[in-house]
Amino acid sequence: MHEWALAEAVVETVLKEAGKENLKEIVRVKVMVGELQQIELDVFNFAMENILQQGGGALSMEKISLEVDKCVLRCKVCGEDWYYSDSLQDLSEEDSEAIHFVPEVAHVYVRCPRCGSPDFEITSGRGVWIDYIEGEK
Amino acid sequence: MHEWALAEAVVETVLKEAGKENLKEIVRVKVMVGELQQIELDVFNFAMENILQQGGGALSMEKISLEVDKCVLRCKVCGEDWYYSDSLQDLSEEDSEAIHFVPEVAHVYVRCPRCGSPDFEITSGRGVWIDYIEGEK
Amino acid sequence: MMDPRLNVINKRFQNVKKIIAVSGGKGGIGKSQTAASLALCLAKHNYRTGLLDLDFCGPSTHVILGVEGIYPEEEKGIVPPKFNGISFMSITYYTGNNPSPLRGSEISNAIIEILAITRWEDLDFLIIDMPPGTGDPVLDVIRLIKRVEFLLVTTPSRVAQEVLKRELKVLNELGITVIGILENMKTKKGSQVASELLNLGVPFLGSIDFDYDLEDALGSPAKLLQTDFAAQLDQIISQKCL
Amino acid sequence: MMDPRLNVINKRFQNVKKIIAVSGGKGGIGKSQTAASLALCLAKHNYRTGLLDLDFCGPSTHVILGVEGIYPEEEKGIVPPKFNGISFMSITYYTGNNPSPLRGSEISNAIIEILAITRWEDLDFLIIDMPPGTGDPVLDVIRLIKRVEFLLVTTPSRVAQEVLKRELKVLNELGITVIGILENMKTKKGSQVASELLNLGVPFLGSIDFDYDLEDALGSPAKLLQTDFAAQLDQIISQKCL
Ligand SMILES: Nc1ncnc2c1ncn2[C@@H]1O[C@H](COP(=O)(O)OP(=O)(O)O)[C@@H](O)[C@H]1O
Ligand SMILES: Nc1ncnc2c1ncn2[C@@H]1O[C@H](COP(=O)(O)OP(=O)(O)O)[C@@H](O)[C@H]1O
Ligand SMILES: [Mg+2]
Ligand SMILES: [Mg+2]
Ligand SMILES: [Mg+2]
Ligand SMILES: [Mg+2]
Ligand code: NI
Ligand code: NI
Ligand SMILES: [Zn+2]
Ligand SMILES: [Zn+2]
Repeated sequence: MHEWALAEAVVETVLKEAGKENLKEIVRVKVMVGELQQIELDVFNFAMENILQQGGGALSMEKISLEVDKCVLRCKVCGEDWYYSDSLQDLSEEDSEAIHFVPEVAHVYVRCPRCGSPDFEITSGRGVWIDYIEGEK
Repeated sequence: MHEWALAEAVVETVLKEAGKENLKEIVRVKVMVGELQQIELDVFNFAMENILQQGGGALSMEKISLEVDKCVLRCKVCGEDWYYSDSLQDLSEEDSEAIHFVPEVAHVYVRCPRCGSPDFEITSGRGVWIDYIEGEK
Repeated sequence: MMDPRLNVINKRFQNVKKIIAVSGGKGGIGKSQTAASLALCLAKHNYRTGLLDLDFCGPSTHVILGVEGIYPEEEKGIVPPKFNGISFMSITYYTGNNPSPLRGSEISNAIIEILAITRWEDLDFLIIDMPPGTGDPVLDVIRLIKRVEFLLVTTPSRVAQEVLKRELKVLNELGITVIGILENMKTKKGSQVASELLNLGVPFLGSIDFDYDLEDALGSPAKLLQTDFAAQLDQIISQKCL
Repeated sequence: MMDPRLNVINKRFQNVKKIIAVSGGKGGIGKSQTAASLALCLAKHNYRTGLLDLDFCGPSTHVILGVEGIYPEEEKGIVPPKFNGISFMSITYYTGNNPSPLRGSEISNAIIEILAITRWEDLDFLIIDMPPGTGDPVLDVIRLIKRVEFLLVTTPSRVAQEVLKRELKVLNELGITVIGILENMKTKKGSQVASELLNLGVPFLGSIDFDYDLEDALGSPAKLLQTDFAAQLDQIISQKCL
């Protein structure tokens, strides 16, 4: 369950930013989860809940909404755009697990469906990030 | 006058794109020139004019508008944003000429005014690029 | 758009006493050999030691040590498995022997990911094997790991020394602690490096000779510890670093 | 937002007959020494030769050749000045001996700039000295210079060969022409590389011995041409590449 490490990062960051902005109350937090990493949302939610119970201060689970960001790849050689979900079917479970831990490892296992190049950009859907924090001062 | 090489790139690209899009007429082309490179606009215009005279097809000088894009740098260590124009006064003529040829060389001569790091991003105002091409099919 | 990973990285190192990045600008000067052997020597002296291979394009420490058949455990993150007493972390757990043609920004992203999810246990020393150059990995390690110190390697070659001087200028300018410079692969008497470096204000740690039998020891920690390379390295670090 | 530079790069090489990138994954295996010496040998045989140093983080060919006091001319772009008959281009014209701590995407951008503005005259050979790794420079050279061929260098070391195999996999997969593999710095008899490489389907070009006097020749083209290194290299390329 390495999701815990990322959940911890999210919670720490929200609390730190809320502190910086002098928020008395956190109203809503939007967390984006890139599809590439195939994070299990249940596991991720469970981890955040546990971490918050150990001291989430102004933050609680019902304030947090998670959204999955579809992963799009773009070839730097031929310009092709495609969905990671279309490449996923060609990957072994082992390979997609490696990508789960370090998303950039996609360059090892995924190829451009048009020209076969490993030289592509991850245009969207990489990693876990905080889209916004709404609060009251 | 190395501006010629870049002017040639701009003209070739506009003609190629117009061909791709099957444009009968090119109405307007907007070319952006990053401040970082300190391109001499007169020289650049002169070069484009000469290149177009040698065969610009559907493209002529009055269709092209040049605009300089202000150069902003952002420190990756401390987050500071600043204008390249404020760093420029500390550079020798030799150093800014080097940046004129290869803009990334800025990392050799420019430092973050807040923390002194050479690890900054060029957020805007780098290089020469085509913003848009308007035409009629 | 905030990247939450940046906020946990220093927490991941909170139980690590000393963090040493083995670097030196140029490739092939013995950075990986030094990093791997240093980790072995420290573990032999009963220091709790970790080794992190950050050369994602040309990972080498797993080949030098002969690491095989181990894999990190998932436990609120990733816990590096032990190899010969060393907590060992490398991208090769995830790439196998396949090439990883990553661009710099992606290497940067992968480094941030690994730093954010790896949970090091209590360590006296964490040794980081750096790739050549002063690109993304060096800039990120400086930016993200607040307490990192650099151990620089060079060879007597003029080419290597020119590159070293460039890296040293950056580190000095940024106020990064440089433990000192190690001269590796010496084949002639006397040290050109020592005198060259006097004016640079960085400690010269000592020299290690070119070891013609080193290659035969690769892949075996026991044999590596018996090489002249390891003996010389051990003497230098015992005198100057421990 | 279109990057116009990408459309002129291949035009810049239109008067160049053969483009050879000297690469090999690992650092310190003699890529720069090979690239610089190869350019010298070709020029000696009266081939019109260019040398482009794309190792922006650790540029070395100017040190190896002893290039000093020359600077490109501006003439509808940049025209590389000649050094000992070789059209020589390096980022050091613009950085001096200062460090250039560029991130990968910036290296990529700087490479594109140099490729787009440099006007090579008629050349029989353009030799490109590549940095270690399969990062931005290798990916960009493959992507941007359509006719490039790779000459791969390795040493007998197992560590170097592991990295070489990774690069070779990428090149094969992308259908890039690999002229062959050169084994450098041999200190023992027989070639482990030749047999290792048999199964990889790439020509083995030959071996160059470790040359203990090479260091003294650095900085002087005349002396470099008289080394055993250059003699062995010249024989190999005369037989296999010319
Ligand atoms: N003192 C030495 N004597 C002989 N070989 C050495 C010595 N130091 C390193 N080597 C070998 O040289 C090669 C390059 O060393 P490596 O540590 O991989 O360099 P880097 O990490 O700087 O690229 C490896 O095969 C290594 O075993
Ligand atoms: N066959 C050889 N014998 C002795 N020294 C060599 C040999 N080949 C290269 N060198 C030296 O080894 C060092 C590293 O070589 P270099 O060409 O800079 O490697 P790279 O470009 O692969 O990093 C340089 O000092 C170079 O002069
Ligand atoms: Mg697999
Ligand atoms: Mg100057
Ligand atoms: Mg190494
Ligand atoms: Mg080199
Ligand atoms: Ni997981
Ligand atoms: Ni100019
Ligand atoms: Zn493609
Ligand atoms: Zn700063």
